[in-house]
Amino acid sequence: MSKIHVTTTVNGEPAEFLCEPQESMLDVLRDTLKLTGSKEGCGSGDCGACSITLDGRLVCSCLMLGVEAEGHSIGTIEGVARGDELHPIQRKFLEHAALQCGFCTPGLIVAVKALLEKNPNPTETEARFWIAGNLCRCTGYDKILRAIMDAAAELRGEVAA
Amino acid sequence: MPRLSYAAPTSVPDAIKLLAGAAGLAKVMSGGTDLLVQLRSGRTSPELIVDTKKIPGIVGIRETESGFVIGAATSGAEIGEHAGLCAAYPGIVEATNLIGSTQVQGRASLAGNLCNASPAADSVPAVIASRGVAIVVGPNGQRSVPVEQIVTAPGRTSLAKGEFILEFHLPKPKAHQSDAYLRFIPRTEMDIAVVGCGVSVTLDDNGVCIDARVVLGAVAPTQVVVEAGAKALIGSKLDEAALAALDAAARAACNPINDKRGTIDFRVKVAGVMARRTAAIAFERAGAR
Amino acid sequence: MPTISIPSSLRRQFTGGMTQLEVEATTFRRLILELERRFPGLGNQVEESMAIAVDGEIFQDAYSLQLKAGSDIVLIPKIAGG
Amino acid sequence: MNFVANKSDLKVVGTRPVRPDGMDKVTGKAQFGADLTLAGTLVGKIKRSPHAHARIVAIDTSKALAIPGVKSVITAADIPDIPSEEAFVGEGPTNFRDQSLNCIARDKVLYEGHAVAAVAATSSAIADAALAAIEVTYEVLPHVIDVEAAMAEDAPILFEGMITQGVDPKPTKASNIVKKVAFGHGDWQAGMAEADVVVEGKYDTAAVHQAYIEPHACIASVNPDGQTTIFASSQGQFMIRQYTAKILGMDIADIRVTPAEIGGGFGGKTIVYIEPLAVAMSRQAGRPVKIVMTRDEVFRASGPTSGGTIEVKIGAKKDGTITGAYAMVKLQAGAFPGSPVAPACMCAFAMYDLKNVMAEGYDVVSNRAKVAAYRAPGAPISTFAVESVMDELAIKLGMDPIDLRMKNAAKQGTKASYGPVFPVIGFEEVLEAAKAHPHWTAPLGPNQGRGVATGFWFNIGGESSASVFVNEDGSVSVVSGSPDIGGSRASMAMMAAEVLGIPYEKVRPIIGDTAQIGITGVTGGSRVTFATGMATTQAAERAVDELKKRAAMIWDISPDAVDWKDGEAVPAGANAGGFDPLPLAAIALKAAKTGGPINAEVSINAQGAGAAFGAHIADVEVDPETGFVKILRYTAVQDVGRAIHPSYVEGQIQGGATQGIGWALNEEYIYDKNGRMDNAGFLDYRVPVASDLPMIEAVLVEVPNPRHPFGVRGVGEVPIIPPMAAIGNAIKAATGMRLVSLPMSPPKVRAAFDAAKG
Repeated sequence: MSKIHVTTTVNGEPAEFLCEPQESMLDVLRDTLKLTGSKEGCGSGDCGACSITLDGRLVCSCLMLGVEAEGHSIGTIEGVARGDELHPIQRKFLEHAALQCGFCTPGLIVAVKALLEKNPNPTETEARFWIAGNLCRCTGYDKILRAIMDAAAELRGEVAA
Repeated sequence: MPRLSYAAPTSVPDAIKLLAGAAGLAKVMSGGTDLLVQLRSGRTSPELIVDTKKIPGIVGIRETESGFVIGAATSGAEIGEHAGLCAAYPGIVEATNLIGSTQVQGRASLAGNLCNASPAADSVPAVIASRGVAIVVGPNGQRSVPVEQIVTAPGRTSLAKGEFILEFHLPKPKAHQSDAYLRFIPRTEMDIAVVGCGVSVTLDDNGVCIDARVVLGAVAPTQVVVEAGAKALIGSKLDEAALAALDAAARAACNPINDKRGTIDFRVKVAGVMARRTAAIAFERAGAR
Repeated sequence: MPTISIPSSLRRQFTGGMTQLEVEATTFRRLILELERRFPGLGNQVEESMAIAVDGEIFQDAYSLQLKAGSDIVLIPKIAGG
Repeated sequence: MNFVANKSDLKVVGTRPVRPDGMDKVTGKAQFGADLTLAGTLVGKIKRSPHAHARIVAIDTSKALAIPGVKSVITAADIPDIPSEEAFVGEGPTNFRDQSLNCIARDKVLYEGHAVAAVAATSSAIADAALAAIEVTYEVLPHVIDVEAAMAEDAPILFEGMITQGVDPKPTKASNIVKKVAFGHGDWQAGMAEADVVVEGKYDTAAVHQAYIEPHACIASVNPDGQTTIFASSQGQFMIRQYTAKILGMDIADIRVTPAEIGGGFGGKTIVYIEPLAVAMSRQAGRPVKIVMTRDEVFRASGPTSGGTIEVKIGAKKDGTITGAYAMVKLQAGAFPGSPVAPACMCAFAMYDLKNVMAEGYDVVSNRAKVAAYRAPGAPISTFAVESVMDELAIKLGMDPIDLRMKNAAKQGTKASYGPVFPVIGFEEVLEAAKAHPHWTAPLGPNQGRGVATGFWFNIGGESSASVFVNEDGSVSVVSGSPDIGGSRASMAMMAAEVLGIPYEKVRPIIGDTAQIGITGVTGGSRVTFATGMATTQAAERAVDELKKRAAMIWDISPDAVDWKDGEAVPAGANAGGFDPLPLAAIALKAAKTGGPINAEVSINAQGAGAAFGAHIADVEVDPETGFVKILRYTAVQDVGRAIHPSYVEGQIQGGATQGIGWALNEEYIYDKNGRMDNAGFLDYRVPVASDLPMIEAVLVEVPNPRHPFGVRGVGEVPIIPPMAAIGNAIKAATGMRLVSLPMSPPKVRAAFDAAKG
């Protein structure tokens, strides 16, 4: 059987690819589209390192087939910054030292962006539960939470950028 | 090794035709969060995947005269965002929103959670407690099946070849009716229920329980409707005696296994605890309505 | 002359039970050579798998380390890490 | 450079700039082990044993080789059968033969997941088909998993020739006990006789995995002339080069290893698993081979650290003075010798000033994955038991647990329980800071309790290399050999900027590959900021010396008449001449005229690492009905020497403490009756998730290490040591129950409640 042709949108730009039916969206992103910012930590939806958005909704790209992207819109870490300007979440992660090895960071930033678009004023507890599916083994999450809360405040316009 | 095919039919008849016509194993995919893990681990090797999400109406929630219709492939996240459903069936919503991470919520569906046929599925006890009905479609037409009749054993359902669930129906809640779901896990998130419990109660104007359903998950090969638990609640205002009777009934209903997620002894004891705590929340909600 | 403490595991094997000895050595390298001369095998053992603590400070693989008269030397296993 | 005694003299060190590699990591551009693909890359996969212990009777690879697209299939027969050779690689003791056999089994498989063959194919699906087509005939042998069972007389033996070392008389019969170790001084039994109170207990801990989020990954490419390049995620590019050369019988110079960004290691990436296999297959296939482990493989076949049993006995006078202490530590090594039993014994009592102390231990093999280093290897295991017993002792004596520890605290001049006397250490300062912290006296509610525990780690130096290149425009490149696992590039740039007297932003640090920089030990043992920092500091000093010489040449005066101040050459005094300061950039611009490029490379074997101590305070709430333990508040106090970049120092402490919390509450290897791991995934191997935790407050105590120019001690290891006992002690305070078995998971806590009720 031949590969399936998929037409979709990735980070706002039209994209086309061919994939096998069993290939995950993560495989397609990494191997076919060469967008290696999404990481594979488990392949079973348990670590969140492959987090992307599908029509704006946060999902694990390892739990989605590549063929399911047909007609939908995909957002990855590579689309979070605007040109050479970091998204405030990315900037706050850097300022707060909210990463050590940085492997979970792309997935976390995609997840946090989805959180703050849905809930601009989360409590710390809400933020913790939102990112419970993004495992970080380095930081103990402390500085990640500080970065999230600070980024949320900035995005609400509460503090000077 | 058979090659895998993928199809995304846009109508119920097309989907049925594909499923019924498949020579080998055909799998229905809604959210896919369980299916993809099984594919990858080699636990299932279907020849065909039928993605149902392009069938009109299978994604989304409708409020009708008689209650709610939840499309089978509606994601947990969408369920959590539906104000009407959240108000009417907070237990079902909280159960659905316990399935996996935020990311998994973005995909996982009621039908998938049910048809994966795990004894530990979080949404299932809650839906059974509120007397949810699955609308099953297949080569022989459409039938309404109480949700507790879908799962027959771990990994097995009563659906025939070619059948799949199109939607779930929930009755309009009565006055002073509400529900709750609690589960026990060793962490706060990202776990499979060691014990899950769904409770639905209806109270009279004095706060006395006139109808109840208590359902346990993860303590037996399938979800367990604890009839004696409901009896313990009916006629009570959830006093100490009712709670003790409920606890005992829940324990007695357990038939669990020892596994990596919990021992028999632990599961039985915690089932009693969860039943009491869930009932308390359901009573409080029902009383407030 | 520096004084060297021999750990229990090495006493049985090499020094016939001697716990502490004085060693004529001005560097770590000479200490190894001297131990090997007096207790064949011990110098090699120290060289391959031991670190030394000199007056409390730990040194690993440090031939040129200067030893002082009166230095208190303790043999310990090389330290690894995570 | 002399030790900088005053913090106020530092301009860059101690600030919190953005890390130089951060931009790549928040945008997804950073290249980790699995992110590089070369033209023609083949997919490499590994066939693993389904049995915990079996003889390999035969392996038939012919069917796999016949599949179109399969380019290489290897077994142990394709790599040299190297002899046993003990060595120290990176920072750890090792045996090259064991490492080879762990990469691919030769006559026997010793654990479920043990590699038996590997394939390289043109696609993942073809590689899977090839794995399935390899036929391995096993003769299944009885297996043994637990440490005390493995020590039993009638246990199945893993190695027929293994005679226990370190016991007198030497045994005549083979066993699974590799060796016995003992550390201590005085007469511990006499110490017990002097005691007014004696407390003892037997504890056990489960094997736990480092659980870095990035699975092991590498890509290797071998040319027909044998020249080999490897791109891999690890804690040491030189470590990979050395092991690969040794295991495959290659010349080291033929191998060039480029360090990928590393997605966590915690000790688990200090040995090789896949690189020699990828190289062997690339050699056969003539194409690059990439191997990426699955999470399942990571759990079954890499890591973990030992579980074990620990018996502890401590005697004390009524006033709290400890008169004697004893520990017996039995640790699982996994399938090959090498549990961290020695450091477990050495660290057990190192926090205390003891006259009579003995810690003995056994290294024991069993049919589990070979253990690898994990943060402060061994110390968390023994310390869990010792600090639990210390808590019991405080209760029995009616003493405040911090006061009891203060009464016996090791200080400068104390003879450590593992032998030497301590130089300048900060344990008393740590205890004082813990006691003074508002957390220690904050009110608690029902079912809540507070515990405290301490920990010690040596820290190490070792081989490190760094180069400083002064560029034509006055910017500076710093190359070092230490893979950056938690922000060390920032620290290197900060130390170089401090010495050079230029802004941090003018210094760009990179990690060199094995052909670009001198040999550097692995990133581990909390050594990078100390040892590689020392090399970087010295290289920057040499660059300053050279810059001064060049300025002297420009001014035509003696180099001795030039000083270096705030990034500029200045005349040393009035007699030197009335020259305007020459900034670094101006000197760099004239480098060609004054003698050529201005570079300095320093390679050292750093000595003088400073020991570190920590004290953690944990508040928990215990649900008596479910046994669920919630961490309410957590404070980790640690002597860090001096923090170069305080944010990343705090990060090490917060991360280490969190790993300890996971170890305490839920993480464990679970085996079925066939010796197969039953929870090889993140769903059932339960690391802490964000919602499980409160903020982790890191309190930095700074008692500088005088042997490092900026006072660095090393911080990464200590924070994983105290949490298990701190939480156990908090559970005791909340419930009155002493949990003696890790993890203190809900079923165990609930069972303890039931047992207490009778």
